Amino acid sequence: MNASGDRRDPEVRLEDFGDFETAWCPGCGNFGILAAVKRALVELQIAPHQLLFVSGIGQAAKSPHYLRANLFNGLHGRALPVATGAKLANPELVVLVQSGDGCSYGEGGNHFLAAIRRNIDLTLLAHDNRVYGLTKGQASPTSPRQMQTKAQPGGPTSEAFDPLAVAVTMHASFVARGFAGRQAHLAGLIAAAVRHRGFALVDILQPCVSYNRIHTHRWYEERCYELDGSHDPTDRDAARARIESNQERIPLGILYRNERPVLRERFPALQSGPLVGRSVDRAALAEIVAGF
Amino acid sequence: MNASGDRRDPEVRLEDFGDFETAWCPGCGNFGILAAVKRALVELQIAPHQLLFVSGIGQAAKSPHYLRANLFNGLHGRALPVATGAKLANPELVVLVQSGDGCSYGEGGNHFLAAIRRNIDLTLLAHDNRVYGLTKGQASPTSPRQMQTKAQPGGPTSEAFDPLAVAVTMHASFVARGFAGRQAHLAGLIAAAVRHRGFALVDILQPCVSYNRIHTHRWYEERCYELDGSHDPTDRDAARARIESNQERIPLGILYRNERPVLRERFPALQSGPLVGRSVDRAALAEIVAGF
Amino acid sequence: MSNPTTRNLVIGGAAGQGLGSAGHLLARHLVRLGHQVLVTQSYQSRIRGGHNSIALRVSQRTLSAPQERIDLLLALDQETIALHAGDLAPEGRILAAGSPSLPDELRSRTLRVPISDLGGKPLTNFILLGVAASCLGLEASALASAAQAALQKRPELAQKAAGAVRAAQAWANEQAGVRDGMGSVRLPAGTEQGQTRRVLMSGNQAIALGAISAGIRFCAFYPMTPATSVNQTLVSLSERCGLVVEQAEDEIAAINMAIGASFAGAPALVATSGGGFALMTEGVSLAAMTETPLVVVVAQRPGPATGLPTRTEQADLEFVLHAGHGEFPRAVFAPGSVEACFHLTRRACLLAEQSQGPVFVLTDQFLADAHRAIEPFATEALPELRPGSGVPEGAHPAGSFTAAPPSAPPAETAPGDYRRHAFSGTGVSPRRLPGGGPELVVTDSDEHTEAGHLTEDLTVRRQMVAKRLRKERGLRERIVPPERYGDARPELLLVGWGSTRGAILEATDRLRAAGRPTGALLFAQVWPLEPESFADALSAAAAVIAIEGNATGQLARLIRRETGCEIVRRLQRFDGLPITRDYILRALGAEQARSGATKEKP
Amino acid sequence: MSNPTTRNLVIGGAAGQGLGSAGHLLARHLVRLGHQVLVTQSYQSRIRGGHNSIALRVSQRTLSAPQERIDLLLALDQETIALHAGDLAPEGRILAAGSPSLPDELRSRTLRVPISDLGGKPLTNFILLGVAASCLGLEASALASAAQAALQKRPELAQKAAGAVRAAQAWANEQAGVRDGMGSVRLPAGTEQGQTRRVLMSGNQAIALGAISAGIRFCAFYPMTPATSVNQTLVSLSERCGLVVEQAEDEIAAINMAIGASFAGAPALVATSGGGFALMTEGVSLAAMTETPLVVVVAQRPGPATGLPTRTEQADLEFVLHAGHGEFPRAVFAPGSVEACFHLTRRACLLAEQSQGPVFVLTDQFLADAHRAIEPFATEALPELRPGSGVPEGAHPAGSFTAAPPSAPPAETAPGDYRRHAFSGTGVSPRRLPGGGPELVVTDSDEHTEAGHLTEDLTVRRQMVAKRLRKERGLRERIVPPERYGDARPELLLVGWGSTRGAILEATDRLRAAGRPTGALLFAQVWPLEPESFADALSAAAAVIAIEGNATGQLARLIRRETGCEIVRRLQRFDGLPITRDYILRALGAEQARSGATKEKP
Ligand SMILES: Cc1ncc(C[n+]2csc(CCOP(=O)(O)OP(=O)(O)O)c2C)c(N)n1
Ligand SMILES: Cc1ncc(C[n+]2csc(CCOP(=O)(O)OP(=O)(O)O)c2C)c(N)n1
Ligand code: SF4
Ligand code: SF4
Ligand SMILES: [Mg+2]
Ligand SMILES: [Mg+2]
Repeated sequence: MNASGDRRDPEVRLEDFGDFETAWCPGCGNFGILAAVKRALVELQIAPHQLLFVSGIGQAAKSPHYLRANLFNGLHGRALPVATGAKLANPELVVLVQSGDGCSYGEGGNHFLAAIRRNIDLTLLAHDNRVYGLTKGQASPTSPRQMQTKAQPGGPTSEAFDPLAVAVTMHASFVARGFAGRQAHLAGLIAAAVRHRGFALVDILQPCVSYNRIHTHRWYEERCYELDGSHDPTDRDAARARIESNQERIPLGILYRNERPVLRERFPALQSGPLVGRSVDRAALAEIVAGF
Repeated sequence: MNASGDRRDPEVRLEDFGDFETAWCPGCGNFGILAAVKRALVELQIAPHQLLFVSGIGQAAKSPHYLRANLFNGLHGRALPVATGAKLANPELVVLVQSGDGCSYGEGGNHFLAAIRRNIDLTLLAHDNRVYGLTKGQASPTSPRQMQTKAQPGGPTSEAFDPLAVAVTMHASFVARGFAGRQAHLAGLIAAAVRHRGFALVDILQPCVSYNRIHTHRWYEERCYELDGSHDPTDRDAARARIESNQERIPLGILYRNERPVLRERFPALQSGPLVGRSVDRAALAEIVAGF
Repeated sequence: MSNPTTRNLVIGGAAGQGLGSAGHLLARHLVRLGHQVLVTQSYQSRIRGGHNSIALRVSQRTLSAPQERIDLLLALDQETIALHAGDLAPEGRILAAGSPSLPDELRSRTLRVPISDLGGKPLTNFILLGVAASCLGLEASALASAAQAALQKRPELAQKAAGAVRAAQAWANEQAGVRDGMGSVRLPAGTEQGQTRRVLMSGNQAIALGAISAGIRFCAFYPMTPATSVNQTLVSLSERCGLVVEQAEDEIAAINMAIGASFAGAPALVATSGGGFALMTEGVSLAAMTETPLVVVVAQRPGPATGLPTRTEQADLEFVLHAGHGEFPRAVFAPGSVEACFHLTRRACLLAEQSQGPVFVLTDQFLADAHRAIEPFATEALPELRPGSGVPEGAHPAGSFTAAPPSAPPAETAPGDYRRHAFSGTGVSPRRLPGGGPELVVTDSDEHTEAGHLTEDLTVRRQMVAKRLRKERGLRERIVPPERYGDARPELLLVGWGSTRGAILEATDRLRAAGRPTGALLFAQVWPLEPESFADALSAAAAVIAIEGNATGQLARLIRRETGCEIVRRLQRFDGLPITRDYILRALGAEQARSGATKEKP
Repeated sequence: MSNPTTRNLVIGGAAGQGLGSAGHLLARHLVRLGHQVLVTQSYQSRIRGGHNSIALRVSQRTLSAPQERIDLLLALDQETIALHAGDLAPEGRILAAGSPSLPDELRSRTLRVPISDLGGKPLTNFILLGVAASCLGLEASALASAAQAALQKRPELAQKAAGAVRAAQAWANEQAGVRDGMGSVRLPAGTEQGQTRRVLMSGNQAIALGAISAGIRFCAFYPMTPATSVNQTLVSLSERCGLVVEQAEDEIAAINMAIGASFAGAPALVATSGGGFALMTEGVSLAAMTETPLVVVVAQRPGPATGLPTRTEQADLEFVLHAGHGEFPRAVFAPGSVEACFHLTRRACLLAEQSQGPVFVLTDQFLADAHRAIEPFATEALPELRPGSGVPEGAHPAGSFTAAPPSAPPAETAPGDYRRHAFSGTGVSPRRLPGGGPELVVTDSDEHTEAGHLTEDLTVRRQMVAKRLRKERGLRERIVPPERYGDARPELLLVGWGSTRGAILEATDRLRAAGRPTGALLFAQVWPLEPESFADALSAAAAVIAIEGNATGQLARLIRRETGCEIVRRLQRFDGLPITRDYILRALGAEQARSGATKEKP
């Protein structure tokens, strides 16, 4: 993250993020996530204009329209590259990506891998309802084998993708899981993710009342538990053990974390600050041209 | 695999696969891989017309032009989806995909994840020279941080991708590593991969004499060792431990293997054989139309 | 009522209130009773809430387009009245759930339905349906039985719904308002049906059925409105019809899978919309280079980018026509009716196989989603594809592809001699399937030799370009010429393509009925264009107007490119709604008023 | 010698033999000496082996195109002789490494160079260079010093190379063949240079420099021939010029990163070729919808699909012009020289910012890779971009974008009032940067309100379409009109676009010199087209011929679409090689011969 360092603004309050009508179904898990995001931003004291949200297309991707902040709502599956470009252009922006599981792990699968490898300093909030909501209920990459849908009457033809296991295997620098139904806990995770320097993944379990009959609010409530001090998030094997243990006990919290150089450190040009607002060094250019 | 079951053909010999002039640099690791592929096919006694090779674009992807077989040489990064479609259309074909690390894990990253999840019954031979050869030496997904290239003068901006670790984490059904410099061993691995029922990944360490000055033939020879009976490929943790151990000891062999349903079993239509050559059931169709 | 034999019924409410199921229930029931029905839905890109509506146009005549004026409005909520009352016909009526507040002038024309007395809020849709049945003069309880049958998979709901329909119909029959004032919406009896009962089908469903009937065996897709229901229909029929339909990780995978399947011998189709199609353009070029048959259905929606996902537009004609790098021939069909969706998709499948390359079916959200009563297709005698064994005798379209090529490819002397890309006079090479015999089938996205191996020989390059482009001749020999309608030497010629056909036909009828000699020229194939097949029609008309669902007049531009003839007058719509008869008539009226006005000034 | 002031030198051999470095060393040396030089390379899609060649055309006049006839052929291997001897000028000479077998007629014109005596096989390229220096009459040892300087990073090789050049030059000076027979290839002295020394630059390098000079700060790329060297040049200058250049995981990521960077305030560019561009088309549509400035460089190569990766073609004009779903304005530049690559890329950058959308630079492998001696660009006074603060005063191109819009956006009264997509008369809205102040910058790929939030309001939709399309007016006001050359009312008008400019200019000169009134009309901007800027030229010519590096005549089609005027005569090349002066002259000659022949028959 950035921008929270030199704060000159007056206190940031919940009201600063506004209150909007949504296009979601009543009871949708997205409401809890939206509320948690706002709480986290207040906790972090980041003002709307210091933030840049980037989202894709889907029900989840509409989220940032429902709070006040800068926003680039791009294409389905392509939020991460847009966010990466924006963060490199202006590292002072606090960048959050919000999108669904289809957007983040399906259409955007290649960018998910690349973002982890780049360790671009931003936060990905993946609203994981394990289904394609906006397009009316097809299997998503995280849909389990037993989930029957209209498009997959015999269940998905693929094994479910486990984003956390892959992220930990790839040494992602911050890997957490939240649940839309535990707002305060989720807000804390989001705040920690934003504070983290590097790529931070928060996979958020999100009930979809319209298309996911398996993973209901209740189903999650019965299975989720919050990680406590006994889990050491710097221990990769421990993180894997938690993630890969049986699905009847689902850990919430920061599963894994490490410190490694972030993407912008690889670019000499960024050592002197953001790219935004610079001007061309004409003398250098003339010299360069003459040297051809 | 398939087709090897009911063999009526006369014995398949090395000569059946022909001998062609290549467009590779002298000393390139691709020569060893090509030779190993032919040996494996002879071992398996699969005739040229029973095989379908699918490749992308790159130096590696030219490989199947240098033996006799059916071939679809497609786009950069898109060999796996083409192969998936072909295998579903005609599961009796023995399908092998041959492409570079850039093709398989870079441009094609999303398809790599999807192929593992689908458990499509084919073999991916990834010629891993840790560089983009055909486009003259940019970093590939598997280039290590210390590798300086013209396009990455300070080394790649991303951490290297470990295809084996990710594949094992995702429960890929067959995960192996070979080395272009150990032809007989590699041939054995390829044969085992083709025999395996399900998605089989063979990541092949391949020296590139023109653009990879680090991972030379010698560098590999000094570090590679062949797995022996002490490694149990059905033990996922053991596989991970081997893969993730330090880079000074590189295991060759079948690292991990499991048995799970292959993609075609998910499709009722394929229970009665290949899609190829069927005709339309007009009575059913008339009934369907009348039922709208 | 403007047209005494036609009724237009609109149900409006919030997403999630079950408008769609209620509307389709009634529509199917009416079709069974022998009526012609056209169903159009208007919805927002969200799952619940937001205003949705479904319109049923019912008649004894064949219907080709929706109508704006509403005869009977079923308002599930207040917003429906606010949004739709303006379209109410002079004698139109409203059935309102509960007691919405109403402007004075609507009070007398509205029947307030006491939802809580008749089954309660969750059944609102079925209650209004029952009342509507009564107003339309449908036989009591037949609709209730239909509801029960339709919901048989959810027996509890079925019971309740049927009860609600029955109770509501009984209640309505007692209302003075229905007995006295609703005569104007009463339906005449349905027309006799032929031997086969009519069925209710959407454009997308017809595309799927057309593809199956032609022999398509493989489909890979990534969901995208408004193409999804093509894929969904294929999924639902896959077991019965022996298809593989696979959801892909993205559109790039979808088209490459389809190409792989087709190469291996399973005729393949992909269906998507603008953004998804953009991701497929490299694959289109691949299909052309490897000479792999492929059908691509593009269901247009308003762009750029995500645009308006659930609305309609005709703005991707030029994109589809030029999609893919490099030069290669293609054909683009643009069906104008549900029937044409079936037949032209079939034709596309056969043509893809004959020309060994990509062929497009270009539709839009309006045509994709609209349901219409149609005569069931006679599927018995239709030819189908057999990859690797040529297109069957008598398969329409026939033409030079199947004729002996001017320079036949040399006979094979040995298996090793088979050349997938052998030169020929038609540009089409003999096709074998990998694994189908001893021949090796080799192809390459790089420029290749006749045998399919990569080459940098620049003479071969030149010959291969010419070979591929030669296929255009065969495509041109079997184009579907534009349909001509109305007067042959009209005062005004309406030119359109694709889904606007119905509206243009009806507008033509109206104008002619009003004494204005009018003609229509309707393109169901937008590429290749053969100027000889339509240039005379353009020049025979005193005035020509191009009607398109886009903002820049893409067909008009294309016609000028191919003929030199510029169609200056344009009627364009790009707000996301379909072009209707009334829209055309209004626009022409306004145009006339304007030109009248300018004439009056000096 | 056909043109006494020009020499054409070709070095041929296998990939990996160092032809490129030797050729460029000599070329730079000649430029330093005051010669005009044009360097073109021809290579296969492989790293070693396979035939490669590099041609140096040297003159005292400005050169605009390569020449086919060879004056001096440096043959590093036997194959070179087989492939190129046919192009040898009547008095041309061959310098052959070792003792290749030679046909009789070439023996007397070939000097066999004893490689093993002069430094050995690994130094073959430098040895032949030394001999060539002697033949060309260059001062002894200056080239050797240049070689040493060029290789300073590899001191051992530098030493050996310089030694080989020196030894070879000394040896050659002793050879009778050189002293007597080589006079015909001896170079005249270089022309005086101005205050600034000329430099040797390729089209791609000029594009990169043009972009930097205009203020581009961000580039993301996925490697693809022949665009790679644009990206590579940016990489090599990134530290010094303060750019971020990132290799992306694929082209989709590349364009989306660039859009993100541009949105956040770093002017951005992507460069790719056909297949990579196909993957970017959804992003092009996104840039248009979100009104994000973006420069897209498309370096064409022969397609479809992978095609011929290292060859040239002009077959993606229509694809680029219509790429992306939905309708939106764009501009497409097609530079015809190294200088134009610089200036038009600059213009594209400024125009992208002014129009807030995608602008294209369309080149091809020939122009991308060819190096030419040019006067260094005067970079002092050139305006640059400042995203969010408008394009600076006096920035060319100026025009209606910067003029006060007819209906200015309402003034902001409070930060919350800022609307990224505010309506305006020009279609362009005031731009702020996210994080640049209290205003919130919101945009959406869905149709959106003025404030950038997603909407399904169909009235707003209509207005937004109109707003975006209004930008085309501004684009049209600042087009680069086609260049006119030669006779104003010619017997024959040669029409071309992009990289064929040089060949067409030279062909025009030749035809005029032969007494045939000839003109040329050369498009450096292919969209938008303003018929007024060229229609008169077309009609003033007795005959018009369109010259294009493709098989279907894409510019000719576009001209017909925009003007109605059909250019029936076409001269098209699509074998992967660039169109040259001689190719044009030959084709015209053949055409004349043919038409002569037909005339003779009845
Ligand atoms: C290129 C492209 N392909 C497909 C779509 C259609 N589409 C929109 S949202 C969506 C899936 C949404 O699923 P997810 O990302 O999980 O979000 P959710 O709606 O479940 O929150 C799809 C396939 C699109 N907009 N663009
Ligand atoms: C869509 C697309 N992007 C880029 C390219 C250019 N390209 C060809 S091969 C290649 C990389 C090759 O690297 P790899 O796959 O590792 O194969 P190698 O040559 O190293 O064997 C690239 C980027 C292309 N052909 N198509
Ligand atoms: S469909 Fe599911 S994800 Fe979408 S708003 Fe409704 S409940 Fe939420
Ligand atoms: S560049 Fe590298 S990978 Fe390519 S042929 Fe040469 S050695 Fe092999
Ligand atoms: Mg989802
Ligand atoms: Mg590689």
